Amino acid sequence: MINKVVANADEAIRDITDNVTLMLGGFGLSGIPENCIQALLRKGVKGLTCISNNAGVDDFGIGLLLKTRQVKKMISSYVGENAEFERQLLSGELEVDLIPQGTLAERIRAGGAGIPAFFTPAGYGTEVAEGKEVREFHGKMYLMEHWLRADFSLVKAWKGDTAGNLVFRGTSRNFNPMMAAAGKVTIAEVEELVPLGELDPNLVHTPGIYVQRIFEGKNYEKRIEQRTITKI
Amino acid sequence: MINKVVANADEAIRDITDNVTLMLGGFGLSGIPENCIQALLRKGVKGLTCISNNAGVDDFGIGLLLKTRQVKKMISSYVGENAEFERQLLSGELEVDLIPQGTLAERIRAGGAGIPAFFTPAGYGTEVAEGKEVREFHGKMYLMEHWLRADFSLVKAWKGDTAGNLVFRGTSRNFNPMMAAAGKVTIAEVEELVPLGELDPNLVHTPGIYVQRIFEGKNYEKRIEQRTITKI
Amino acid sequence: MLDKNGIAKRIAKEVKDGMYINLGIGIPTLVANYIPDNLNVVLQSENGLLGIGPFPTEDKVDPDLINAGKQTITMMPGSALFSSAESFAMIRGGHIHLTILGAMEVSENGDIANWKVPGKMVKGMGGAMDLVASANNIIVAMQHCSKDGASKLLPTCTLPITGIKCVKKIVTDLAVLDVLPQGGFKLLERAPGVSVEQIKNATAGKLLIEGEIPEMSI
Amino acid sequence: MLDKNGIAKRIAKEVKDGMYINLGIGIPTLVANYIPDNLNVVLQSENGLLGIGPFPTEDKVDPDLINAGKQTITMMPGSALFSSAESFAMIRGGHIHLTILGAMEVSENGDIANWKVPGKMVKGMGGAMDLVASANNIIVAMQHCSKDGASKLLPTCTLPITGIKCVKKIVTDLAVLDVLPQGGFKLLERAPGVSVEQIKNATAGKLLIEGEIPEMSI
Repeated sequence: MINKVVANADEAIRDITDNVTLMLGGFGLSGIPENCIQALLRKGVKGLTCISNNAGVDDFGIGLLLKTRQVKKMISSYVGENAEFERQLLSGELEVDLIPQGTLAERIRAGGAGIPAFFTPAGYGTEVAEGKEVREFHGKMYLMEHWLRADFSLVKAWKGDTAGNLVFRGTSRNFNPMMAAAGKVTIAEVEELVPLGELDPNLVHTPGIYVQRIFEGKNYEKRIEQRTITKI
Repeated sequence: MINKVVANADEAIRDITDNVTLMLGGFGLSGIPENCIQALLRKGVKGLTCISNNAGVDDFGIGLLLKTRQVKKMISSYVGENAEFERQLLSGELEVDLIPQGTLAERIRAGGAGIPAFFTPAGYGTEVAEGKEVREFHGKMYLMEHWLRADFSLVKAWKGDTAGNLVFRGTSRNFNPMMAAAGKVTIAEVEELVPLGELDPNLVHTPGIYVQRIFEGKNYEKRIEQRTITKI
Repeated sequence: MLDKNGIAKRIAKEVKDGMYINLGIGIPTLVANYIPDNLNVVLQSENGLLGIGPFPTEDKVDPDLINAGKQTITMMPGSALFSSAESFAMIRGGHIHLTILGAMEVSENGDIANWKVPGKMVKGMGGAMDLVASANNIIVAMQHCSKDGASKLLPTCTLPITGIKCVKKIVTDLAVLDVLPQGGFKLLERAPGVSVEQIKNATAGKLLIEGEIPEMSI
Repeated sequence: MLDKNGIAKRIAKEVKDGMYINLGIGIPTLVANYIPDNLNVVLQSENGLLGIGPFPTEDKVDPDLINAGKQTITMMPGSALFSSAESFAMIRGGHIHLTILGAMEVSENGDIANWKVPGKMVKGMGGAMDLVASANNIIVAMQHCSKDGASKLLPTCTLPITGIKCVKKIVTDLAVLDVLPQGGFKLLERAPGVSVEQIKNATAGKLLIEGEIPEMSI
């Protein structure tokens, strides 16, 4: 097997330059590549186009990169959990493409799977349909949507092995597997890096073929947005 | 959770009638719904359209249903490991649609995922492209292909729970997960039926939502087509 | 008149044994509290879970286990986890039996508007457009009128729409109504203490009233 | 002249460290035997496995573990299993670095025919059309001529084709040739004991010969 281990986040993102397109895994703050985001802050690359379901909060996740004005454009389904985002958007400093969540997930999946376009009913008859090809199949109307691909995909997994095979945990899987496949270079950070042969091949979520670099991340904060509990 | 357990294959296929479209999981003879095929033989339903990557061998798998003339049409990527198949095809008793394997897999996946059509490069410039819409994306030519759905999907898993969650084993997974999602009624036969809560939710391959009926199969033969061994 | 919990309680009566259900944020989330124990239903969270359980006790809080509203949750025995692509394959493929969501406006032909208000910060549609375009059965939970008293049941939506011709039923603080395939709100039930006249006055779109309208039992 | 194992040995020299490779049935399968141990490569089986290992010993035979040729196999440490849809997503998405397959004919513009002979029973294309339409780098392993002596390197294919303009390199019993982007077979190497003249006579399509053609070392 191919050993894809790099030392840390800084080494993993060494060739990410200004103005590239990134995919960042996660839903809300769950399953986000915390270490890679910190490394991007340290590197200070600018003009980033970020494809990510959400844009973090003011002081965590992609919100950190917004604060430092490293992001030129967000491609997301739901944003604005943070005030700085809103300010930059209204002032025209930040571009935003809003895409229905299922369409976003499928466009990324299509990018990894070599499917340049497909049809979905989401958004038909709404402003999302503007400028898009509309087509009827079996009596229902659909929009044609195109694949999304990225220069780099930054994903976060629970466990990974040296060949890049990944296993996610709970609902932190979300967008990570499709993004892993849709990046020209995919960087995986994992909570636990395990030796070859330790992951059951039958239980791997993302096969190593999609991952070019992997490292064990540090100091995961895993912040919770809405701590909701049952009192007993 | 919803209890979807039925007693056996005969009960599971009780409402399969003549002339329906079936999907049958498996690649070669690996991961085929052995018990359901036996039940279809007993029930004697005819005029079946069978979507399955292969057509079994003379005396096993779908080959058994060919022998009894229960199959009207095969939709597959590779057939003809059996002589009776060839005889029926040449005599015009059997219709066959041959589809590139990746296109077959993706058309079934699209059926389950509510994507009526998508573009793939497979078959462009060949006779497979005849009558199909051709389109250029990013300088490469693609064919438009449509979803496949079935009245009933018959899938085989290793383990399953009473809610229909499935785990496959080895390369017997193959077409089974997509077919589970693409059937109006999906019947899963499993080697081991386990109580609710026994499967790790993180390791389920096919979520129970796709499965309408499940039963523990009997007497699995799991025949091997090409026993190839390393002599030591 | 019903309060939010009353609306949720009434909607819970639409739930049938064996259903897979997606609940939106707000009143729809409350529906879970009123589904009878003898019904076996499975709740989907579109960020990748079938089988949402109750909110966790303090010691069971897990940042890797949240719902689509980003709240910490638990899983029921027999749950399954999956990616967002698989989740929306499920939704788009018509595998969810019932979708319950809030709305700002519904039109008499079943259009729904619930994602954007011109002039206000746009946060995005999340999964709403996929849900409304794909669901076989959509019930809307909302107030009959906005805070300034304007009807939210309209001839046509004034806000940017989320999806067209998709809402099948509406449960408000005042009434239960079907949206007819040929267009129009058909009044089915009155909320306790609410008159047909009140509902008429609160409904701007075409309202169909046939025979005696029973008071709902919740 | 090379025998089948010779062709496989020569092709193995095209394999580079870190490659993910799909090997077709026949001579391509033999290539696995000649990949140097110091190279880390991963073999894909399109029925759902990355990391094909050697054939099993008698006691390790598992009917749930087969390759695309339906042969029993084993897995390497670090393997991953997946569905056929995921497998072809991998192939179609361009994630496989090298595809090696057999052919009945190759044309001078890189078309390949390897799935159907008119008049003979058609067994189907299996995954071949997906592989040739998607691969970045396709090497064909075949005999230079058919059993009746007809060249298999042609101006245009006479058999129904599997894919167009896709073959990059050909290794035969007689020679190694590149298929040029602008069309034509460029002779790179001669098999041991084979003359350029022999290759010329055995090649019906446009053959480009520049300078001295070295004998291959295998």
